Amino acid sequence: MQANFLRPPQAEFPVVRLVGVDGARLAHAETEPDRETMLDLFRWMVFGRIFDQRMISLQRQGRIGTIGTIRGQEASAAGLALAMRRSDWLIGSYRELLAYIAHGVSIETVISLYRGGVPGPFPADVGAMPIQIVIGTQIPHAAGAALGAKLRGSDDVAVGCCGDGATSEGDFHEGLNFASVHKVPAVFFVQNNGWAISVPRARQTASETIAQKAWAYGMPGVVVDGNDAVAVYAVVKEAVERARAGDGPALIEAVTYRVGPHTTSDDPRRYRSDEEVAQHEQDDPIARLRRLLEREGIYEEGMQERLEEEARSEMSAAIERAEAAPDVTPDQMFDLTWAAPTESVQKDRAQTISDLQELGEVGKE
Amino acid sequence: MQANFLRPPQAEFPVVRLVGVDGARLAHAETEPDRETMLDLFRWMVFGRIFDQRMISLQRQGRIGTIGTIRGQEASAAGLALAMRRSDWLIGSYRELLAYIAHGVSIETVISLYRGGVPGPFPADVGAMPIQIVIGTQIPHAAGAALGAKLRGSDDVAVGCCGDGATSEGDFHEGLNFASVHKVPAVFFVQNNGWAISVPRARQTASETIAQKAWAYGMPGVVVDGNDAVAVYAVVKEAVERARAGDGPALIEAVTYRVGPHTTSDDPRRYRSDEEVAQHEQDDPIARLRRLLEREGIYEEGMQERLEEEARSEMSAAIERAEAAPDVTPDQMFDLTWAAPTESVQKDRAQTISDLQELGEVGKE
Amino acid sequence: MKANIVEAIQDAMRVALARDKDVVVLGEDVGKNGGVFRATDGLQAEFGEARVFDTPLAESSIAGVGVGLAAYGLRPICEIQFGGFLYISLNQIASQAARLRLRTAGHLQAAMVIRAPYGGKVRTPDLHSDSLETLFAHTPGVKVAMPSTPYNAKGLLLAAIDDPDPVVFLEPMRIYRGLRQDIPDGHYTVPLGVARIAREGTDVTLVAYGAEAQTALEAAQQLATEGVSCEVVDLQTVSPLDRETIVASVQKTGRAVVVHEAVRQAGIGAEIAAVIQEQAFYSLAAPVQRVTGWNTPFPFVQAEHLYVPGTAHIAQAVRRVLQD
Amino acid sequence: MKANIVEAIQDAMRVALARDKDVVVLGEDVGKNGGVFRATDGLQAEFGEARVFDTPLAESSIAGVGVGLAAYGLRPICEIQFGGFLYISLNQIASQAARLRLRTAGHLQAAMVIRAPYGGKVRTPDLHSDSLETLFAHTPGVKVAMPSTPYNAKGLLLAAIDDPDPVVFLEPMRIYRGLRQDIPDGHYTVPLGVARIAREGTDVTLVAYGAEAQTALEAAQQLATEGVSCEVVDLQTVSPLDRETIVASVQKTGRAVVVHEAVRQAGIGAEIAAVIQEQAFYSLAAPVQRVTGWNTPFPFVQAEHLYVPGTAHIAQAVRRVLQD
Ligand SMILES: Cc1ncc(C[n+]2csc(CCOP(=O)(O)OP(=O)(O)O)c2C)c(N)n1
Ligand SMILES: Cc1ncc(C[n+]2csc(CCOP(=O)(O)OP(=O)(O)O)c2C)c(N)n1
Ligand SMILES: [Mg+2]
Ligand SMILES: [Mg+2]
Repeated sequence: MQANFLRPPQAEFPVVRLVGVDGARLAHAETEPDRETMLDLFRWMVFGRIFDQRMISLQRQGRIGTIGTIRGQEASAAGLALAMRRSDWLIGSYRELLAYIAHGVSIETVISLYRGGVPGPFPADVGAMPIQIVIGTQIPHAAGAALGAKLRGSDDVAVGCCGDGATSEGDFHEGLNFASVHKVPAVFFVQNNGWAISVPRARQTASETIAQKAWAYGMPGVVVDGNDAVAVYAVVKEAVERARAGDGPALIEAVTYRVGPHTTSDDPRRYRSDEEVAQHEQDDPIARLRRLLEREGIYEEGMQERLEEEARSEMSAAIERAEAAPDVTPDQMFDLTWAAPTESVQKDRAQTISDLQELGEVGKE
Repeated sequence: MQANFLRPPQAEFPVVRLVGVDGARLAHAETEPDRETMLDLFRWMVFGRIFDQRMISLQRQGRIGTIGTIRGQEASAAGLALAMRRSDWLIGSYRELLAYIAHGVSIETVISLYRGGVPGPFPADVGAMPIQIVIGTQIPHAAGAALGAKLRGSDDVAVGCCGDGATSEGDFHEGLNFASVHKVPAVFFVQNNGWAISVPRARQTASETIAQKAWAYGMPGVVVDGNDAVAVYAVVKEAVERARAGDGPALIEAVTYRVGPHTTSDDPRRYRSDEEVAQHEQDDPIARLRRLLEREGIYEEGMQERLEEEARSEMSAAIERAEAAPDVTPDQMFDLTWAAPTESVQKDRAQTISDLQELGEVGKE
Repeated sequence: MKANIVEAIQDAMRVALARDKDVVVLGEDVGKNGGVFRATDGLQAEFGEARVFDTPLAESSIAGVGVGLAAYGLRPICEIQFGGFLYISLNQIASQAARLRLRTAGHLQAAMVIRAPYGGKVRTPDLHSDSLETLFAHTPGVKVAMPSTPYNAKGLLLAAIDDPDPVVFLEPMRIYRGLRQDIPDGHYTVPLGVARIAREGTDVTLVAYGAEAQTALEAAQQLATEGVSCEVVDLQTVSPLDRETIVASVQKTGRAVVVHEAVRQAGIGAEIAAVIQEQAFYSLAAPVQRVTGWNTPFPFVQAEHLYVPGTAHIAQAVRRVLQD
Repeated sequence: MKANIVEAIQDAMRVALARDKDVVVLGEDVGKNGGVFRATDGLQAEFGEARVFDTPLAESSIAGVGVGLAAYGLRPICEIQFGGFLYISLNQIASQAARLRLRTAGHLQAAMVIRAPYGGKVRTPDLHSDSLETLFAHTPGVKVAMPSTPYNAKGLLLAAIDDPDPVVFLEPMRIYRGLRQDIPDGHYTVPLGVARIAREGTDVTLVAYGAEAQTALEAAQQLATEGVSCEVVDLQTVSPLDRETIVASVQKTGRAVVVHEAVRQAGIGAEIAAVIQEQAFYSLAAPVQRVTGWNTPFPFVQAEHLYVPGTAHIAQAVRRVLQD
């Protein structure tokens, strides 16, 4: 049967790239990072690499729980975070840990979370919602926070982040649709890292790009090379400032690659080849940015090593602080569950604690 | 800020129309209905108009519960149903009552449902799932039934229907995405009647068309004039046969208008003007098709009146049968809830019934 | 002012919108249409489209956008058009709203209200009559309020809007318009977490809430003519449960009948019976009886009058509990 | 064959896939990856991509596609990766799967299984440890099975796959690999709706299921050394509840302690306590005690060992119920 009426998808989304894999500058953009910001990007990316290594080794030592890896995705995370204002709201997932930290959430808060403890509160001037574990569920929150900013007359922008897999969830759809209908100052940032655990991007959705999903909402979309920190920064900046100016939301797809396992519990060799990984390892976002910095004469001898050293000591200090914190207590669970406990909640709390006290040794079981 | 990178939506979906409002043939198509099918379309559309009137009056008389109206949408419903095979699965909502009946579900079953009784089972050779009340929830069912057909090696196609409002639900997104990834023989048919109760299409989604949402799934999409029965038939036929041939799902947006209230409980004057309605009443799908039939010499003098008469007597007979059916009994509720009741279910059933019997008069409260 | 329940609810929202500009109302058809039950009638005209607005047809995001609004510091009142559709919102309410404060160590809170009509004997279609309060009662971090009169409808809703915790507010569709009462103008609250003794009595305690609180009162009146003195505890807040008031009443009467329209198995009635036997065991002269929906889904309309507890169902259970 | 619980579950699916070509397995990462717990390991290789396949990351549609497959006549086994994400699937399960037969007067049925691991003390992230069985126990039309041993894991899952009603099958993550047992090869079933007496005793009845059935057995063993004889009822099926077995046991022992990890308020333990006091009131020497999760969300990992009932929690309640 000849297709007479059905219009096959024709969306075309060339990948935005400002810096080549070899570090060569391919193009300039109004919203590109300045010299200082490029150094900041580099610093955060180096930090991210060290952070990832340290978290994995803490997990191996049993000092924290299962943790997602971010290796290979440092440019997306840093480019995103630095293009935002501190008061803009970052609303992402476990894959945005670096972005959260670069945005202003303390390393210690993140470590506490993975230690299974009470996460410290965010600094009051940092816009952020908790690191989301339920995939996709944060996307309507971003629409809501953005609407909140709009209603309050603030010029904050909310950035909702998720992975390629998360775009399949109903909440992704509902959040983007709401945001566009209400023209809220939101940006949706998808790190397409090729995989959702073992499910490759091509089995996640049949659309050629994630960016073209924006058109379902009458929203602009863009694909950016997620390993090009300069391009990610420029594209996010454009989208954030556009949203801030009242021109509504946009969807950004940052194409990157998860070089490591999904989490410390994952064995990626079950579902992808070493060759695939090796090929992607060729394009290390840190190396790419360093080459650019070198070419543009910004890089100083020994800079990376120095930044790595700094990152290591920052991590050590944060780990020490996090590990010094006392364990969660049952009363905290009640006190943090309810802002306004009723009489029966208070009785539950008291009864639970006295039962546990009577047991005494239960903690050591 | 100048938009450098963001690609605004550029989807263009001209409306497919084969017959003008004046009944003039505008174009032909390979999949268009033949003479006999055109008469069938007309017959079902006339039936639909009478059905709608009778259901509304039954509701006014308190003989059935709240009912949605279908006036103005007869071409979409009839075009859809007649382009399907009887064994294809129709999976729709309360707005597809006419389509269900034209597809082979008995009028009586539909009336029973609105009488608040046990709906009769569908004929064994009719593919259909229940009329869905929870908006959008049926869309993944259509993807699933279509996958079932594929796995069973049958060439049945599943058609999932919903309204423009329903496209906002997460399940709409999840169903289309699944269908496209798994390339199942499904067709998604959206009756865009301009309103979701009081919410106009433009406040439901910011995309210019519903059809372009298909591109989010790498799926073809099409907009058809939903008041042009010939065009609806041709477009659905193409999509259904394409799916049947193994070429995957498609999304059809039939643009029509709900001339009546949302349901018998709705007062549309609260949210839309009489002028808007009057304007749309100019384009009555039945009149349009009749003009075509007249122009093409297919219409016979008195045909509409005769069909109306037939429809009225069919309705009367069906109402009589439905009203003769006994009321739902509590034991039926248990027996229909569980295909394999456990011992405690049997005891619940017995206890519930004996309690009610003891009460005796409770039914008349 | 004189008001029925739906008017009382509307008035509560009007008062809240007027006194706190962070309060916003969102949901399907809440704008021009004023809600399918007119609960938001006139509010958009009065407070503008920025504060009272229609959402796309998508219940997960109605709650989810509410969570985002609340996180930003607003006080959203989200309307879900019918209680049965709360299934779709549950994830956002239970995994998100209920845990936002916990996850941020108190830095953020989800001070929001999710309103929905619930309940049967209104001849509605499939899924429109379900009573899903128990799903939320099993979800610590979210409160559940269910009014039974115009007075407590307004007072509880205002308390819910003021409350820093998320509150699911379920409105008794069946008695939306039946009862008319004088209620105070302006702002007042009926505290969350506190049941009321709707009628004093000595022989048996009837525990009910929402529309069934009224049915229980009617049953108590009928039973009084037979010489049976019922105390009626109207929960008002279903979660956290005011165990103290229930237990005190049963300690006095020695007998209890718990009433709700929700499905029996694992319904909130089970919790109430469990609590009574835990805390008033030695006062109990007979097992606690439950008068509830059956262990089937809400039935086809033709059988709903048999399913939803009426005065006769309640009286039957009272007689049994007195015989034991 | 010797198997632990996760192997037993895998074997059940292998047997079912081999004997009935309408059986299909779907979910996130169930294909090549064999599931995050390896429950479907090797099944795609053995039965092909058409019968064992990955879905997009979308829990509502995993259940919803399952409903469509089942309506068409297949027997889908849907995997939800962690129990906490069942919130997202609930609408499709409760408003659709549970009511398909009802809505079509028996013409169609949703013979499907929704599998998910559940439970705590495994140091998982947020929402991965929740026990949501009560949501489904409050949903007539869907059965809930929760195995506690390799033997009943395989037998219950095969029964669930054969069953014409939808079954939510919740797997005790904590003891997925701990217990090894000889189980029959090939097809056998453990009937749905029937509890087992896991240990006979005379002084008190412990009612538990899933991983907590094992904890209850351990507690019983410890208490035996103190001279307390516990009867352990392992529900196996949480809904419909096998009230008969529970009540018969309590009529014998006169005392009961109900154990689960789910939140206490309106948990299935409340239903069990309610049923016991309804049907064994005059046999009860003391109020039924509940040992459960607290009335808070599942806690941060550091507190989970305090939240999830251990043998000490159970022993404490047993001592109390014996004192009364
Ligand atoms: C609702 C939900 N379903 C399933 C999971 C389990 N899960 C955790 S991460 C993940 C894959 C996510 O893939 P993607 O969105 O691409 O993000 P990535 O991990 O690649 O960054 C899955 C299935 C979850 N956390 N939440
Ligand atoms: C999940 C859900 N939410 C809300 C409703 C209430 N409701 C019934 S019809 C309707 C509007 C549907 O609009 P649309 O999808 O455009 O279909 P139409 O009625 O116009 O055919 C709404 C909100 C419902 N039935 N189900
Ligand atoms: Mg990914
Ligand atoms: Mg519509």
